[in-house]
Amino acid sequence: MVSRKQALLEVKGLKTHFFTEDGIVPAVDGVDFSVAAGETLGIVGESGCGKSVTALSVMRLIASPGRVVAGSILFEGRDLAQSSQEEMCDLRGNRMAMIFQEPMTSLNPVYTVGEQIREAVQTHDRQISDGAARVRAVEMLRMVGIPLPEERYRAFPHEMSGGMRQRVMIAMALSLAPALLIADEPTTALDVTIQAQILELMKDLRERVQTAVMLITHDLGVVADMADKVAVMYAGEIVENADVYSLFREPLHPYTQGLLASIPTLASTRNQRLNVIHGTVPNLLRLPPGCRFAPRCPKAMDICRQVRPTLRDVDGGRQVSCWLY
Amino acid sequence: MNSEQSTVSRDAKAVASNGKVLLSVRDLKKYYPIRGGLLRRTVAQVKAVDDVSFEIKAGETFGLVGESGCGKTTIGRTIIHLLTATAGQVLFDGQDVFKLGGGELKRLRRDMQIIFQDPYGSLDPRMPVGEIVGEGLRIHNIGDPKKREEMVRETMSLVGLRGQYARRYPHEFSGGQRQRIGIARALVLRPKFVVCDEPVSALDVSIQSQVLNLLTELREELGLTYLFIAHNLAVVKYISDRIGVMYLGRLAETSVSERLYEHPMHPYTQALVSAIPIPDPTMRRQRIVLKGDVPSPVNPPSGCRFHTRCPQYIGDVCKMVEPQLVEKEPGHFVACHLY
Amino acid sequence: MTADSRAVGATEELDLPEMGQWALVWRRFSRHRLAYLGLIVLVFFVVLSFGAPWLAPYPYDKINMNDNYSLPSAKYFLGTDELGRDIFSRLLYAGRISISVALVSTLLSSLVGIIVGAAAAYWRGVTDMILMRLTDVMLSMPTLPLLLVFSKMLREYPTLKDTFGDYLSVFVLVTILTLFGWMYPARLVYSSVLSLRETEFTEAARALGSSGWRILFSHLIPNSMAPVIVISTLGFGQRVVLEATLSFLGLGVNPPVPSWGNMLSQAYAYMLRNPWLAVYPGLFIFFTVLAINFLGDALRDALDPRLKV
Amino acid sequence: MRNYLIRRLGEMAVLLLLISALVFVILSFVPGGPFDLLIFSNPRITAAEIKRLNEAFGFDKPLYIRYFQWLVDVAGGHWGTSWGIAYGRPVTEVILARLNNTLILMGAATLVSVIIALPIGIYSAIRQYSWADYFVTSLSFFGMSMPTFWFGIMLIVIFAVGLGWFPTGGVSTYGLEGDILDRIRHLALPVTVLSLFNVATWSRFVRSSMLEVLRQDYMRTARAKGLRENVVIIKHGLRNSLIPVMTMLALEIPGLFSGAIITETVFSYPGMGRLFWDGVMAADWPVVQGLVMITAFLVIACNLVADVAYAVVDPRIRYD
Repeated sequence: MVSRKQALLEVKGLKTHFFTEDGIVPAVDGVDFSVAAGETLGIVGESGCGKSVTALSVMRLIASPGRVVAGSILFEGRDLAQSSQEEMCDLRGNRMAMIFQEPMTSLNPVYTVGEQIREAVQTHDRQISDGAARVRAVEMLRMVGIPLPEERYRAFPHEMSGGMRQRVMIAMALSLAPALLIADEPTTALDVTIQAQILELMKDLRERVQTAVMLITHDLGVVADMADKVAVMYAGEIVENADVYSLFREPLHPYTQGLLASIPTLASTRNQRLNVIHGTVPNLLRLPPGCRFAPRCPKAMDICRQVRPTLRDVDGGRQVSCWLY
Repeated sequence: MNSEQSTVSRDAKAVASNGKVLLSVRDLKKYYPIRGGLLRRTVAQVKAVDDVSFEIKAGETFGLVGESGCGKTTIGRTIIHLLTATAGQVLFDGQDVFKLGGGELKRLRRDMQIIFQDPYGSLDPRMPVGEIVGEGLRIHNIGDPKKREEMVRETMSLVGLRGQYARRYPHEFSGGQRQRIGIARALVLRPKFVVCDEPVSALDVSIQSQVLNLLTELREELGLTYLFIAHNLAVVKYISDRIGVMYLGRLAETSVSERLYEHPMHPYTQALVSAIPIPDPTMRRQRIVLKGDVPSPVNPPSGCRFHTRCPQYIGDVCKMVEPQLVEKEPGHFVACHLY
Repeated sequence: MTADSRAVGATEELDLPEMGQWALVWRRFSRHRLAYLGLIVLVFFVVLSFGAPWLAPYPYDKINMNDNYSLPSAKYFLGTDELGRDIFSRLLYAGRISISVALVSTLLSSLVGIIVGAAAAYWRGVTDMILMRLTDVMLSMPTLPLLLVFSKMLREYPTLKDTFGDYLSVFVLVTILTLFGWMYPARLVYSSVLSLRETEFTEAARALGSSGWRILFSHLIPNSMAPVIVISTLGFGQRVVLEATLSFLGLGVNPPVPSWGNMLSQAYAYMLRNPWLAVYPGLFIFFTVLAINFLGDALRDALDPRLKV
Repeated sequence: MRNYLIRRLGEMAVLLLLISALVFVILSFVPGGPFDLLIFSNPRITAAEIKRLNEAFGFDKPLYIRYFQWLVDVAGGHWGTSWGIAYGRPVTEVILARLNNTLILMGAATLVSVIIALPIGIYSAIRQYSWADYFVTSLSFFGMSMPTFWFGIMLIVIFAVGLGWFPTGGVSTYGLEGDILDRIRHLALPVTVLSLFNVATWSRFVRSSMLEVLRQDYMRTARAKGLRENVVIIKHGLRNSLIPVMTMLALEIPGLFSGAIITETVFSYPGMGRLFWDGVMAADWPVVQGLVMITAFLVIACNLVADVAYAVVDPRIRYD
């Protein structure tokens, strides 16, 4: 299933920093990963680890005071880090699309959902007539499973539930069959049964539209369910990169291990102590000198506190950033 | 009318050391009026909680799960009388909570406490942490200032916070630490019963497990009884002895927690259990995906409230008759016409 | 003891040095350089005005017809007016009145506003309806015309005339500025208390058995203060201008009591003869208000709860 | 919506009634009466004669009866007679003669203010923290802190007295009444004065409203669709940011009337504001009462229009 395909997106040494009054926040600090066509990459990590900033950096949607300061973002052969905003506009919504965490606030309240989808279509296909774009929008609404799409075309976002709005976002993102879909915590704000609906929908559409997905989430369950490959992020860096089966079978990085062990699952025994990761995530303004996880790591050695490890290849085509390997 | 007293299951007995019922909720209803029109009359009612009954035994943890808007939070707040119930009864230690006068209610508050979800909104940003934790002591005039300070420090260390941080303000603490402050505030009066209202939902995974462990330890150490409310089934299952599943203001199913996951009976519980993403890629399976959204609690569907989305709809009986919660296995109650 | 194990994740050192709420606000505030400057200018004007009896070279009402309309000189720092009174001295004394009128009426309106807003939000029901409808009505009235009419009425009232003498106009002005100024803080406190009532920390206090009054005074009102402070600061500036405006229109502070506004009113009459008479008081008002506005703007940022650190 | 309108119109009527009663009572407390001018011009008139006149016209009746009489008169279109500045003429006639001038002045000032404030507010929001933003921000602080009447005086001193470019006041030059250019020359300074404060406050408001919108998630969605930045700002940003601006403009209407009183007084401009001031100074209560009622009516009506317009622009608002 996970074969060595030509990379659709290849990110190398990406650094996105925020220049705040208190200092430079290295939200993303040297990140490497790649996504092949049709493949799903899951990026997991806790809040503030830089996973959303990574996604926005790929879309080049980082706003001041943030800036991509280093690295390359190769997408379909061109480096997005060097592209002009004009070129980015042609790609966004067309070859690469994005959906967001908050379906309640991500749609413009003053336009109908149909108009918003039609706008996406017409932005990139200027030849298309109003009528044809409208038909396309209705078709997309039907495809994402919205009942009575012709009627719902004229609905305003506030007239829809969270799950329905997230469907609209997906319809909008997929309306031009992008090669890459970036989904930033697409189900976090939704209820469990609605989350199940959206995840099933995404799986189904992924096959039908043949799109690669970059799925950003904090939920390891969602990753296990959806992803082919996984990148685990911690404090602005990727600590482990692996295919989903190896990662869950045998996590290498102590952070990944800790994370997996600390989730209560339906299989875990009641009231048995959960594994915990000591301490809290470091402040990005005052990062420890060596490995960023060293202060919380049960296996930390002297070198970990002094020298920052880099992501290196280990057996089985996996990568890990840890002195243990 | 379902009488749970008669059917204390073996499992529940095992956990509830003396088997004494601490809290008994009977036919609880909480409706919110919707006003409208020229004269602001009540035109409709949100039936947030509609006829819910259950019992919690001393030392036991009862979990309530359900999706947003199912009324689980409203139940928690109505039980400790933060909200006034529309109808029904709550007996705590034999006292009818809703019939208590001001002074008696205030005394009762020393026994019943609540822990909130939002580690940011639940602490007064303009109060030092020590004062937040010690507020209960001041309200109930316990001890002199010196004694109170001592008790505050003791409680702070109980939840794993350094006493010397008492003069700091909430904004200086991380989410997990703030949640500990909230727990300390609830425990400073040494209550018997604590409503945990989504206490870990806003926390990151690694912090969530710290807080869950803490809650478990405190329960053992202080002999607490919890009503644990959450939307994450895995978390609820982890901490609870018995679980109630709510849908649109009503209990769909209650059972001993292991049994509920091994053998969910209500189609909604089945869907809910199957919808939880499992952190194991080899376990990818066919989910039961429910149709549509949760209907509005303003005009809940007739008959069984779940019939509009039920994958096992069996006909008019579901649409017409409201199923009652009945014991189908020892300690396992379900409200469904299938059984 | 299990305390060690449960301490996991909680006892690590806090990142920042200990800092109270006000220290934090001050830190954010002091980042605004203009506000800093504004604060200095304001303090300067206040000290100058309230030190008038010691700092002013002449009494404000000392007439010297021989020296009228003199230009700035060593003898008269900013020159003299049509009656030969020293402009600089008059400006200091006038500032004392202008600033006091604005300050006192601002404090009074804020106090009334806090009481009305908190009472309406706390009791809800009929109290809420009556108080907030009244606030709405007051807000939708055209202010200046009513101020003028009220001022006219009060200053003709014989008993008040006897009580306040020359200072009747000052009293009237403070009264009407309070009467028409409490609605803004009232609305703020009202909406703020209403939303604070729903917060989890208020519920926690109720769950602990706290009485309504206790919650009102220990949680609700203290947490509503930030926006009130901002709006009162800006309102203070507006009242300095309003005092001047009403005095200019002849229905504010009246001579012989000097105020920046009535100095301008008199200067207007002699504008063609000596325009400088109108320049100085205007500049004093302008810089005072500018300083206050910068201050208010910085406070708005510094007290904004959405901002951290 | 219909229910809402009915309720609002009902409230409006009650509010106007309240204001009228309030003003009537206040004015009745102020010494001065309809025949003061008569006494002044004819010293030989006796107190007994005044008393007889008062009785004849019903001025000696209790307050509430006079108020009801006034209400009945108003309902019949008769707003009383001026007893001060325009002795003996009907109030409606006196006010109507001035209404036009004020509406022209206020209309021109509002138009100028909106045309200037909107673009600079939007621009400084988009270029937040640029030098242009700092410049606009500083300017608006100056404008906000400037006492209007003093600014007017300074303009007269410099541009009318000093340079002689504009007239010192009035509405037109004698003999050139129909001349449009002359009219504009007379309007220039008062409009500048009225606009300065408005531009200062409104542009700040537009700026912060736009900044709020720029932070919204849907703006990011629009960018993620591949829309060009100017389309994002104009199509998705502007419409949302103008919703609060509209409300603000409606709430500013009372401020405009206040501004008119000051500006018209400084520039001796024969409008309602100047009339109001003259009326108060001359204790001409029928005229003052009439003016307050007209102002209150316009203010309340504008609020209502704004609320309705709000529902039209923002699909989320539904009145029922």
